[in-house]
Amino acid sequence: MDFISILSIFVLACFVGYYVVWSVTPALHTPLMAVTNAISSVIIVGALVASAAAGSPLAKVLGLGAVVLASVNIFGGFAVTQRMLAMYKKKEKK
Amino acid sequence: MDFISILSIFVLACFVGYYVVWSVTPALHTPLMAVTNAISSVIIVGALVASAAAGSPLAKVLGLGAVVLASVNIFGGFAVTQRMLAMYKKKEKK
Amino acid sequence: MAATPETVRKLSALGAKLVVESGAGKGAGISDDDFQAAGAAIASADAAAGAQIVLGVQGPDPALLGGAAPGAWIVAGLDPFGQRARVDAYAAVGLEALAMEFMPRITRAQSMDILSSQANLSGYKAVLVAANLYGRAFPMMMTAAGTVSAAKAFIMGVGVAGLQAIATARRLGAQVSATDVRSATKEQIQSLGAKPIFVENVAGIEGEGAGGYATEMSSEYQKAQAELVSSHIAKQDIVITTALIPGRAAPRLISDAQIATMRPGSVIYDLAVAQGGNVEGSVADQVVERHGVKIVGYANTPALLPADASALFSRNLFNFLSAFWDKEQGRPVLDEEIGNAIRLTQGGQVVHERLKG
Amino acid sequence: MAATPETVRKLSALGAKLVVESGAGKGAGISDDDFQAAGAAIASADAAAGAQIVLGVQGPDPALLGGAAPGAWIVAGLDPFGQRARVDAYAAVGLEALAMEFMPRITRAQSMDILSSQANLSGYKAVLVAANLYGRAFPMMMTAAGTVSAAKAFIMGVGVAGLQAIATARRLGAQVSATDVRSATKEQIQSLGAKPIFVENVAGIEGEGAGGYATEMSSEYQKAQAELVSSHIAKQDIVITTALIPGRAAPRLISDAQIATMRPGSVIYDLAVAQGGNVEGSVADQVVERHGVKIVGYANTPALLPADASALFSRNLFNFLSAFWDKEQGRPVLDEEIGNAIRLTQGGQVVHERLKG
Amino acid sequence: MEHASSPWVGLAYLVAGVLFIMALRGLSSPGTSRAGNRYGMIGMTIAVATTLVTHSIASLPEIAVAIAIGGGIGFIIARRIQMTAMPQLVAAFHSLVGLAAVLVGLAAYANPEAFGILDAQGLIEPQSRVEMGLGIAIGAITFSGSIIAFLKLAGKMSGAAILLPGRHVINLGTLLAILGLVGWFTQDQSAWVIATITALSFVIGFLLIIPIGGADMPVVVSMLNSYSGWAAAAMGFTLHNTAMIITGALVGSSGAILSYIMCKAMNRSFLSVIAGGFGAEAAAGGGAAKEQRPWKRGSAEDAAFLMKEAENVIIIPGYGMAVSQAQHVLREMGDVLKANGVNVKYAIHPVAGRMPGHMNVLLAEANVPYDEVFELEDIQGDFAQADVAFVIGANDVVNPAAKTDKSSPIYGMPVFDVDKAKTIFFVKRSMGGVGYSGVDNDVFYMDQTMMLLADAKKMVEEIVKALQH
Amino acid sequence: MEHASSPWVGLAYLVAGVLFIMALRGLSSPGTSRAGNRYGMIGMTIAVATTLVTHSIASLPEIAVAIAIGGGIGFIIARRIQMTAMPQLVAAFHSLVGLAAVLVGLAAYANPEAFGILDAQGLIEPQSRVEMGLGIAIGAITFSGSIIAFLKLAGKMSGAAILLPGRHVINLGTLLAILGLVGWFTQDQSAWVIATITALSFVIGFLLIIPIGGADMPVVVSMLNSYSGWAAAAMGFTLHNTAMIITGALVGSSGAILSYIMCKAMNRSFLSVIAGGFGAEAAAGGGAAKEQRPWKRGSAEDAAFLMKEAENVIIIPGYGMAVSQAQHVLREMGDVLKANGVNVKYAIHPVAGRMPGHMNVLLAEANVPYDEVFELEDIQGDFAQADVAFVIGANDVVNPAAKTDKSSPIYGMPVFDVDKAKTIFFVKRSMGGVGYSGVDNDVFYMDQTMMLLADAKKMVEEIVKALQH
Ligand SMILES: NC(=O)c1ccc[n+]([C@@H]2O[C@H](COP(=O)([O-])OP(=O)(O)OC[C@H]3O[C@@H](n4cnc5c(N)ncnc54)[C@H](OP(=O)(O)O)[C@@H]3O)[C@@H](O)[C@H]2O)c1
Ligand SMILES: NC(=O)c1ccc[n+]([C@@H]2O[C@H](COP(=O)([O-])OP(=O)(O)OC[C@H]3O[C@@H](n4cnc5c(N)ncnc54)[C@H](OP(=O)(O)O)[C@@H]3O)[C@@H](O)[C@H]2O)c1
Ligand SMILES: NC(=O)c1ccc[n+]([C@@H]2O[C@H](COP(=O)([O-])OP(=O)(O)OC[C@H]3O[C@@H](n4cnc5c(N)ncnc54)[C@H](O)[C@@H]3O)[C@@H](O)[C@H]2O)c1
Ligand SMILES: NC(=O)c1ccc[n+]([C@@H]2O[C@H](COP(=O)([O-])OP(=O)(O)OC[C@H]3O[C@@H](n4cnc5c(N)ncnc54)[C@H](O)[C@@H]3O)[C@@H](O)[C@H]2O)c1
Repeated sequence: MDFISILSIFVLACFVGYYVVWSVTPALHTPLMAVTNAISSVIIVGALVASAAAGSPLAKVLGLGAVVLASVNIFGGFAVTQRMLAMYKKKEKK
Repeated sequence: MDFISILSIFVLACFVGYYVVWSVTPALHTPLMAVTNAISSVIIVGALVASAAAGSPLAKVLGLGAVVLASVNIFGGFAVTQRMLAMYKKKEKK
Repeated sequence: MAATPETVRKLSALGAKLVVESGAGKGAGISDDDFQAAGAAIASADAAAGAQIVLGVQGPDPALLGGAAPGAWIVAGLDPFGQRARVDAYAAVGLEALAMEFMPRITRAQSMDILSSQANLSGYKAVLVAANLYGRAFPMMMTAAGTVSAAKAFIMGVGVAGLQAIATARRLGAQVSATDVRSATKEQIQSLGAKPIFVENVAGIEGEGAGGYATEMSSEYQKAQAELVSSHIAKQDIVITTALIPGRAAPRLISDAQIATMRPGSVIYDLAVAQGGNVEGSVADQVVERHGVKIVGYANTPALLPADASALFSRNLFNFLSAFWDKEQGRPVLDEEIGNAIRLTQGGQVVHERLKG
Repeated sequence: MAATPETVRKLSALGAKLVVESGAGKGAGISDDDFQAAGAAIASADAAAGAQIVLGVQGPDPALLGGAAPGAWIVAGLDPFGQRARVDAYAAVGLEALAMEFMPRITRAQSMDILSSQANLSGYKAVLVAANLYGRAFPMMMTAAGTVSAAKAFIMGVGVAGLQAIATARRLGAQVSATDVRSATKEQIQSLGAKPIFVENVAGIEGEGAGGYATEMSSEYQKAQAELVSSHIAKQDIVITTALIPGRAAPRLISDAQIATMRPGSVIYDLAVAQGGNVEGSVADQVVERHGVKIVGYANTPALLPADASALFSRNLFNFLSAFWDKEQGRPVLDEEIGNAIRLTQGGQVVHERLKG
Repeated sequence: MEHASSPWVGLAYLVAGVLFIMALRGLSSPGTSRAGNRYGMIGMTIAVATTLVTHSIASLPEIAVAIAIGGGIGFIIARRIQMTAMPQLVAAFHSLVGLAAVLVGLAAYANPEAFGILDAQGLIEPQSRVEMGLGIAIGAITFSGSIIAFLKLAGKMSGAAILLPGRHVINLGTLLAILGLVGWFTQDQSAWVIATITALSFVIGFLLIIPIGGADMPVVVSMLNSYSGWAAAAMGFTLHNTAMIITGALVGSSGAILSYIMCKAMNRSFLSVIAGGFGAEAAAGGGAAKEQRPWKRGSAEDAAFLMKEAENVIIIPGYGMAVSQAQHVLREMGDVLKANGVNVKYAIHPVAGRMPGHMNVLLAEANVPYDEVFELEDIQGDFAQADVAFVIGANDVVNPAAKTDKSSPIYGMPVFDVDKAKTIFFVKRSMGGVGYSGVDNDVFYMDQTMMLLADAKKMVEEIVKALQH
Repeated sequence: MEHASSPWVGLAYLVAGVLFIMALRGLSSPGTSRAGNRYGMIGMTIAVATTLVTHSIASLPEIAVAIAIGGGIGFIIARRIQMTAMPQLVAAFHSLVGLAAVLVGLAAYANPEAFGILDAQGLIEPQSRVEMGLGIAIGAITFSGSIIAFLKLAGKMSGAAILLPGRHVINLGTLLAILGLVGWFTQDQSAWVIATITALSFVIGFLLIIPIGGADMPVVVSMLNSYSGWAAAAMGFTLHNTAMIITGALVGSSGAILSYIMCKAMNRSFLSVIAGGFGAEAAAGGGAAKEQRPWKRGSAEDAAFLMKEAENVIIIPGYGMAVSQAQHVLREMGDVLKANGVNVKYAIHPVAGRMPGHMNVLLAEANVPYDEVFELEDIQGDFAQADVAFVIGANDVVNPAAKTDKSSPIYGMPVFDVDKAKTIFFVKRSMGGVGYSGVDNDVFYMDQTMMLLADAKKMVEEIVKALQH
């Protein structure tokens, strides 16, 4: 993967991020933050790579630590979002 | 450039396209179409490659033909858009 | 007032010469001087001598018209059914009597339609008079001393007068409902934000009816209507009745028994009193009280708004004369459609269809 | 009416025994039977014998009160400045006279404030009466027979009555402007959608003033006001004046010369006529005509809406009695703030500050 | 290709792509639209310049001439064309993009080396063959479809939907054949395959658009626009060119969304329109009145946009406003317009509504100031200066038949000269509904009239919403 | 990394990225929000599974344990936490992402081979060093910044803005030092460089957030959210991982935009908030009343959202509604709510406004039906069932001091029990303004109260606009 492709992907994703959020209802700000928080734990991918690799035990420990932290986030983030969203469920009449 | 990068770019650009247009004012539909038309003439890049390359005279002729067609579009498209947009100019007071 | 300084000026501009009876403008706050300033001459009542067109609110006494030119026009609200003798007298002296209330309800004649212009004012004034006689306030007021609830007003007959009555009562804050026999009025009532009360199971008059007028209803309908009204009227504070059937006596809409069910202090205004009244017991030009309910019956309600009534009436006459004005002859010439509709007498004869039959 | 069947019932519930003068409810559409049904006894006018509290609209004739218990309360609108002699008479026979119009303008006393409740009705009624006397329609109407332009109404003095007058005139479709000396009213006028007309260069009363009342203005202000009014009033069709200064004669706001500039047929309603009038030439309880302008001067305008006036007045009295009702003693006991404000006489003496001075 | 060049080239193409995104973004609102157009031009310049710089410029003169010819033609057409001919011009331009895509595809087939898509065996890479085949097919469909759209819009071909018998079978068969051939192409790169693909695609483009009625043409043009984007994207895959991929995807998806939005605004089913040949009855136009006289339907957004940009707007209320009790929201619309610097007046006809002064009561209730309300004589002269006449629930009072048609029941009544206004918006519930007098109204069918068919209150609410965007 | 694996891996990461996009998209409107959350979970599962599958699974047990521990903790916290503690929880979570990014960066430094970022000389590629350095720095800032935000939100640290003297110089210096070290790192990959970068970044995160006041914390949290995204993106560059890049960029940009939107809604300058330490006086909170009692500011969108979802809404108009002549648009708001199935009532206090019946005149003018208008005694009992009490321009008539405070000038007046409603919206122009009686109102500071500070008419117009979205 050359740098330009990566950069292109990065730039386009920024545009998407911009548009996706632009019209969000204020009442959803907090759930939205919780979800983006959970999603940004995709850094766990890096952590997994580090923990899986042989070679440097230091890297492994660091990686495992990161896995724990990221997991807290992933599970916590999605679960908490679900709880918050459940509040908006009550009125299905529309 | 591997296929996945290209695909990623493609997919993300589709998202951007979707969002960009979603909130357009109906009165701008026609100018918007004219501009996208002009922009899609970016195919001229392919035409230029074909015309510039030595090797196949057939390809060259085809390429040059494509260059002509695309140029009509590029110049025509942007110019016509400008004309249409000029109509909306008059009231700058806001 | 059949002319105001404004229409005098406009008529003079057409080329007419005008003479105004002295003191005619008093009720509407117009002095003789104003008329003179507008270009009219002032004369005493018998000054019709030599006139080619005599304008009036009501038909003038034929005795005063001795001097008018033969074939001269009398243009006024002539009440042909009520004042038949007078019409005959006009015919006898060879005058051409034109009854403005027979103006057909066609689009181009709208600006000459005295019934509309006067009915409009009646509707407004009826509500004002009723509000003034009513011992409470119309609008809802929630105050520190307690709540005054909104008056309930019911308008019966939703022609021009009824619609204006609805509008005025709503303006004053009353809760307004209304009824009519013509189904087209349902939407019109709603268009003024009021509530239509209609007989549901018996057919009324679909659409606008012939020329926009109502006819007499079947007895079945009348019964259904009476029932509906009975249940509704007991809760009303103000009732304005405007129902008319052209050429006939006004339909009886409210009986004495129904009045007895109303709350003492309520007010009924019978705008149809001159045509026999919609309300049992209403008396022309009097406020009578029955079962504690005041029943108002002014025969000429628009006259309670003299200035506007004159302005609009005279404008109707002017619109009429100017629409048919023939420059060359220096006088108006009628066309067939409208001429036949309003002309009562001509060449010494009563010529109108409805008067001959 | 100082009591209605409704308040009679409520007072009885508090534990009071009530006697009502026979025929008292007639004007407001209430019969003696209604009172009896609500739990009151009916008696003739001199039945105050033994009463501990006498309720009235105005102060009753002291002669009729002979039988009242010593120290009994007289609760009514007593007009202490106008009827000083009567107050002294109450003191003489040892009654405790409570003037409801002296109720302080504090929040918790709002529901007992007869001035507010009656002024509110006056404002409404004044506009209705004026509209009825006016020879034209209030609202703008663009019709086939021509346009009736909207009446221009000007409200002078924007207290409770003035505000309600603004609201009512606007409802009827008039173009409304208003003026006052208190700057806080500017926003209040706008809050009803009307146009404020204010003296710009001379300071008026900033804010709400002491207790919400106005005081007499400087002569400089008066001059500026007169000029402003002169230029404005000539264009008005309807003028309602409500300006009062507590304890003083009403300020003179409109001079005869100004009236002469108005269009004939215009109407002025002077709500301050009982306090001397805001309008030169206004006469209590008469409609006079000056320069073709009708000037209305009913001294007791709320009485023209007898049913509501009674309902609100009696509710004020009830709110007053019940707020201070002492269960144990079976009678009301006043606190200092309100007691001192309204008590005129006690123990044979005139005790009120403003009457002693 | 790119593999040979510096990262700066890739960056340049990326920048071009981003500029195109910004171009479309700009075009989505009037205020930024001109800037958007400029971004587009810059992007295109960068893309072209980068390509020229990175390729042997031996052929520069020919290329320059080709660009000059094409550019000249395009420029002149753009200058000369009448504003009313815009839709067909856009369709015509689309056909060119389609054709250009076909030519580029064929050129790539003829000279795969130049495009860097040869594999070790000197054959075209299979993946590139698919891309090439799809690119050519989409390009050809765009071309022939746009030609039909152009002819229909320009009135050179009947706007009516032309429904061939058995078209569903034919269309489906042709499409499957094209896809099959593209598949075959990966195995066999003979010229006949690509030639057949091209030919069949021209045919299917034609077949797909023919059955669509004139009223739906704007949607079709937008859809073809989208196709031309996909064609460009396919070529971009072949060339591994970021600018082409981004742009192609952008144009492709935005075109598709735009057609969707347009369908929604016109109350048409998106599927039935794009399926064209497949959708059956959908083709019956929404633009033809029951009288078969043509009229234009507007949307709340159109009305909002044009009134916001106007200097003078005259509102003509009638009985329909009263029926739907639209007075309050109408006043609000007036307020918003005034806040935007528009001069708003209400024109009240003496017999508007069903009682004398009907409109006055309602407008007063809604607090419309008296000085914005004018009677007929006072405002008649203003229509010539009005940018917009907004007729809401009135009908007879603006009917020119009253002036011209002696046989009309309303002959002789004075009426508002709304036809003097630059644009007329006419709010009523349906084309079928008539006024009190029951006669048809020529104003519906005027060039400058847009019908806003809905309940008056709902429509004005929509307009207010659109105005506040 | 990827170079070694099949294209399916890349595709899987792309799919994960797209799912994340759809997750955020879903979260932008209530109707689709739950689906959005689910997309996010699926995307994350795909990303994790793909990574595990493509890497030697020798360490699987350890990893499984690590995930189980982390997941368990996260899950339990999420279940147990109180709804009111959400903001600080989100901040705490952010700090974890930041720390994880730091750890991953350090791991990559420790074992570059595993990350495939070694060049021919066995050194870390310079480009990767920059990415790594930036990733660690951003991660560290996110970590320490979020810790501060957490402490402030949880009330464990004064919410007041803490302004160090000379902080501008210190902050700027530290930031420059970090950037310089990242540059240096490309030349010298010694451990001290990366260690110093990490340490300094922790410090600057701390310094940047400390000076920001409690009222601005939500914006800060969103901004930190954005940072965590950029950190993930930086790591994605290092790993050439599409999922990480897309997600990082997505989170980064959406977080930034979100903070911007929040600032706008709060009428705060975006720059002064994010510049935090640099912005000077901006730190004076908008959330602290002049009385220094805390209150919450709501937006039109909040009001629209909550009222649309409500069963019962009671509107309490007062003098302010009259002043701004908001009656027409208020009625419209009621209409829209009713169309959404909400039960709307108007509560009229006997002395609301400035004259008896003031509210009645205005509501009647706006055509509010009489049967929706209730006097005090009739509606007092309904507040307990009301989801929303919408106080518009009223003040004294809802002031609980009238019931409790004998010294208050309004003591003894009956007032509406708005405090019994689940949520109170209070429309007035400023916190400073008082009612007729000139006294402060405890309702402003209640937990369930949101102040809507604006002219009543404007605010209701905004709400109507928001309701119609
Ligand atoms: N003013 C008077 O005193 C008076 C008295 C009697 C008769 N008239 C007559 O009434 C007519 C008045 O003319 P006008 O222009 O006011 O009205 P009109 O000619 O009667 O037309 C009313 C229009 O409103 C539309 N409409 C009805 N309900 C609607 C709704 N809810 N939303 C949107 N549009 C609606 C109707 O079309 P759709 O059905 O398609 O919606 C129709 O086009 C004149 O012919 C006049 O002679 C007047
Ligand atoms: N009804 C009567 O007869 C009568 C007569 C005289 C006195 N009073 C007294 O008046 C008071 C009535 O209470 P109330 O609750 O109706 O009103 P209020 O207590 O006077 O409060 C008015 C509120 O409206 C706000 N406001 C003013 N203009 C505004 C605008 N344009 N947009 C938004 N908000 C605005 C003010 O705050 P901001 O300035 O911050 O915007 C204030 O909070 C009572 O104290 C009563 O005793 C009543
Ligand atoms: N097109 C025009 O030029 C024009 C001009 C003016 C009026 N009009 C129309 O003419 C129609 C009649 O108006 P008008 O005011 O002269 O009518 P009117 O004075 O003759 O009658 C008043 C109303 O009473 C109603 N009525 C009769 N009998 C009734 C009964 N038993 N119960 C209840 N209601 C009863 C009638 O239907 C009518 O609506 C209206 O629809 C009006 O809009 C048309
Ligand atoms: N808080 C309460 O409990 C309460 C209750 C009722 C009324 N009020 C307030 O009290 C105030 C007075 O009300 P009111 O109706 O009893 O007043 P009022 O009857 O004493 O006077 C009527 C109006 O005339 C005005 N005025 C006096 N001199 C004037 C002049 N020269 N020119 C023009 N205007 C002049 C006064 O300012 C006042 O507005 C009002 O502001 C009202 O809102 C308060």
